[in-house]
Amino acid sequence: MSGLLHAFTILAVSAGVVFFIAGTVGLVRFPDVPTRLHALTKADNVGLGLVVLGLLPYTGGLLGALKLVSVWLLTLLSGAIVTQLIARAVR
Amino acid sequence: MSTASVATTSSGYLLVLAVMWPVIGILLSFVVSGRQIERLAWIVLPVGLVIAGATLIAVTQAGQSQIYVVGNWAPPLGIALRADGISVAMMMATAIVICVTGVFAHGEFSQPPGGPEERAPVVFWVLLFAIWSALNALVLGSDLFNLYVALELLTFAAVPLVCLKGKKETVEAALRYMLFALIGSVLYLLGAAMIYGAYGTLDIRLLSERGHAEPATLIAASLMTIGLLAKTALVPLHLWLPPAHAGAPAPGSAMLSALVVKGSFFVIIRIWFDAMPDLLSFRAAQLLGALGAAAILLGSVLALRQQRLKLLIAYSTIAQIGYLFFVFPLAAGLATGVAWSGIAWTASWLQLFSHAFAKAAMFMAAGLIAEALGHDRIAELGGIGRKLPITMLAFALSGLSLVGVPPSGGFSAKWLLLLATVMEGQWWWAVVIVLGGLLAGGYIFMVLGRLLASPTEVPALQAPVSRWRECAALSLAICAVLLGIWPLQSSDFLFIGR
Amino acid sequence: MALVFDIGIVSLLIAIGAWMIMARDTLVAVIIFVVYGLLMSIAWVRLSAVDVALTEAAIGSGITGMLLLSAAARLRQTEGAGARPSFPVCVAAGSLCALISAGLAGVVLLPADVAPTLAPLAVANLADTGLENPVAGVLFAYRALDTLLEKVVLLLALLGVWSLGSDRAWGGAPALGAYVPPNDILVFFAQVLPPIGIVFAAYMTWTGASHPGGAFQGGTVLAVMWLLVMMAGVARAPPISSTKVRWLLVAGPALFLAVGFLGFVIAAGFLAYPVDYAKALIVLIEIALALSIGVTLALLAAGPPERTLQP
Amino acid sequence: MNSATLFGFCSAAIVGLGLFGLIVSPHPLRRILAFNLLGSGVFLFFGVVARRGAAAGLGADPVPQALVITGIVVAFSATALAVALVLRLFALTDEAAPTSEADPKAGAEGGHS
Repeated sequence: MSGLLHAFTILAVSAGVVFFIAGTVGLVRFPDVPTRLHALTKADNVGLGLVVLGLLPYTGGLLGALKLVSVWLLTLLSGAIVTQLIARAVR
Repeated sequence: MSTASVATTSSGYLLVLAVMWPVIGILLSFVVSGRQIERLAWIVLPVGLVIAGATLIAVTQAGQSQIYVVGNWAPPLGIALRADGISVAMMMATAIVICVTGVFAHGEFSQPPGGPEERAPVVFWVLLFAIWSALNALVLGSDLFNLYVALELLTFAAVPLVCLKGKKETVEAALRYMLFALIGSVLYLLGAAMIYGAYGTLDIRLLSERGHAEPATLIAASLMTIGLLAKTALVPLHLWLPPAHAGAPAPGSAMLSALVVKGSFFVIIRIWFDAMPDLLSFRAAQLLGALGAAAILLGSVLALRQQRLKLLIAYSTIAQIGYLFFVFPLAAGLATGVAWSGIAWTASWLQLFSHAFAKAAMFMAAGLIAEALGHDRIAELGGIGRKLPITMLAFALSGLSLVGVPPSGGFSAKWLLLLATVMEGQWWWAVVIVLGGLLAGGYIFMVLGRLLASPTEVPALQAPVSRWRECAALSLAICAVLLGIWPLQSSDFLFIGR
Repeated sequence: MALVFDIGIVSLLIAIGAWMIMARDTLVAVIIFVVYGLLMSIAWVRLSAVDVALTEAAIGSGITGMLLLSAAARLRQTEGAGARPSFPVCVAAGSLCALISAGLAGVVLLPADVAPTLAPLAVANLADTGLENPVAGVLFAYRALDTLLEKVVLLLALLGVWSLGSDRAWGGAPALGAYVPPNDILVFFAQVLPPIGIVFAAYMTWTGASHPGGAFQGGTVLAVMWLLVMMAGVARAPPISSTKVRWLLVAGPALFLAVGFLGFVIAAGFLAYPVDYAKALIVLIEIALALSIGVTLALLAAGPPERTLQP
Repeated sequence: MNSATLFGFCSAAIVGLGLFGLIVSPHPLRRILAFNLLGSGVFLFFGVVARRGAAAGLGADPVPQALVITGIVVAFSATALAVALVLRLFALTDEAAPTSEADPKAGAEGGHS
């Protein structure tokens, strides 16, 4: 059981890291601010989601799991707002 | 850690009042509307003056420092306020200049009756309270970080004052001032961090009891000093001062030149004479003295070349600040008990106070002249002295004090400084002092000559000048002259608490 | 392993800092600054200073970022103003700064045998304040005078910002968010996030007595929420002559000062608290301060009044 | 080397970078940014001092931490005031400049601000 969980965690977190790397590559390689924002937010939101998912088995309880998920949700929300503000500033 | 050596003294509560009383004024100003702020000032100013006077009396009678341990948390954990001789003298001078400035500003910064609340009056009175509170906090603070907060309070009060008129040049001057002041604060803060890292305390009295031979301490003290020099506008960090002090409205210029630059100078004194008295090496003292000498010469020469009166006075401030820094080479022996250091010590404070009064009076006089004529071009001032005799008298008296003509505070200060150079055997400063006096004579008499001239047509006054405001300027000039009766010797009063 | 992590953060911080200074576009530099601030919060966690990490994230990167971002957007046209100094000047400045860095690094390597600390003293006296978070103890008890004066600094900065409006606009409102269309996506966010934010701010302020957090952090979260609402045009920025706003601005510092003076009567002196009520009083002050800080910071970022009042 | 020393070096480097930015940046807004960088370097130095003072069961000395919190708030107010000054300065420059002749850029700038 625990072996399976370990494998799940490793898989999910690694997948998350891949998304992060993809987002970062996009940030560096894309030509202008809107496309960069696009690459970064999409990839990082999924990446963080996968990392959170991978860590869920280790939170040791419902409350901890809820905290982790709310971290992800808040990041989504604040990321979206910050992106909006930056995009507006650039326009 | 239970060396409970500090305890609140019987009159200590006065120190809290001195700092917090103007703060009450600030807070109330936000909630009372427009016209009432000036009325509020008529309560804040006299009561503040009484608090300063009471503190002066308390310290003089006790013959020792008055202390207030805030919240009863003794240093190093807590913060203490401490009033010694120089702090109460400074408090008193501040109170006088601020109160007279308040009288002078009446009319210029009054809300018009009936109309909506106006910008400049609200801002001016709050800034005046803030400058007062900040200066009291600076002279009473005995904790390096508490002094940092007070310095920031002073900066945030001084910068908006510069651009109160809202013209483009003044905003530019304010921005430049702000950047200099901010770099100064950051360097000061860095030094404070190093000191805490080395000694685990920021309390000045505790620091003076712990050894300071380490290079880290010297670096820290140097960083703090450079930061404070930027705020004091000592050459070569003076570039921000002339446009800022010349651009502010007259009562603002008076406070900036007379008081604000002295606040950061006071902290430099605290660092080298109180916190780390054994750190002031001969070389460091000579370097500070040399910068002061450069400031005297450069400031005076530049003042001579100015076309506009307010700029001339601002450059004169740069020069007069220079004299203050002779305290480092000449009074360096204070810590080790060299007898004649006391003369230089007294002279420097006398210079500080007489310059404060004289410069405030001079900026007020210049402001009245500019208001009356609609400009302050020196070349076109011919004969205005006949129209505004009281203003001219204020300008002349304060000018004499700046030049150092007896009897005036400026004369006593410079005379004592010369005496100290002779006793110390550091004659090179004497040359600069004499030269600085001659140059000051040059620019003051250049202006006085114009004021007294009798041209074929006397310029017409653009606006009436209130007699009351002229008298305010004159009263400060008289204060500067009256300081001349200070006995020409080392003053015990300025040594209370050290 | 931890050291490797730290080396990573430190190199990233330095690299990003250098990038920020070198970036050609001011707007890009500001965005880099926001990222830098977030990384800096991680550095603070690594230094076991969680209170500072929260402050840095909220103020250092959050609200400062918002302020600088809108300023950079408004100043896009002036991008070319002033030229970089010539290459020799840059080299000279660079060498000077490198020298200063080297000197500082030298100071870092020169620690005392036993690093001095006030931690034991701060912890030993904490019981008298009723608090459990020693940082809150320093801020609201041991060094309460600094905190009180700093509140005055904040108010003064706000007055300074207000004073930069035109004479005509005095008493009017900042122009923030005046031109946002009603069905903009930002409007949606500005309706969804604030309730969560307010709960979060209240929790931060409340928990500050015993855990990392407190009036500064809670107040900043409040400020950011309000700014968001104003920027989205959901609620207009209030006129600066509004009595309600003025009272909110001074409520915190005034209560702090009042309790301070009350100390003369009911405790050992100015800014001292009676032992039995210390915690209650401090929490009360923190709540009032959080409100005032929130309003002050938001209005500081909103800028001087630009719209005159409609009659 | 421990991590406190490492962050100490980091603060030294950041202070240098911030000072450099303050000297060479042409645009006032960039100077304000550089000032913030410089400030954060100084705060980090406080953090190192705090970390080294870890004792009594605390991971870091609380006193420097509190000083930094105060410092960060003051630095923000300074930034806000400086930014307001910069915006005002450029607004006044714009007001003074475009009236001289009817160039098309003037209208665009006016519309933006």
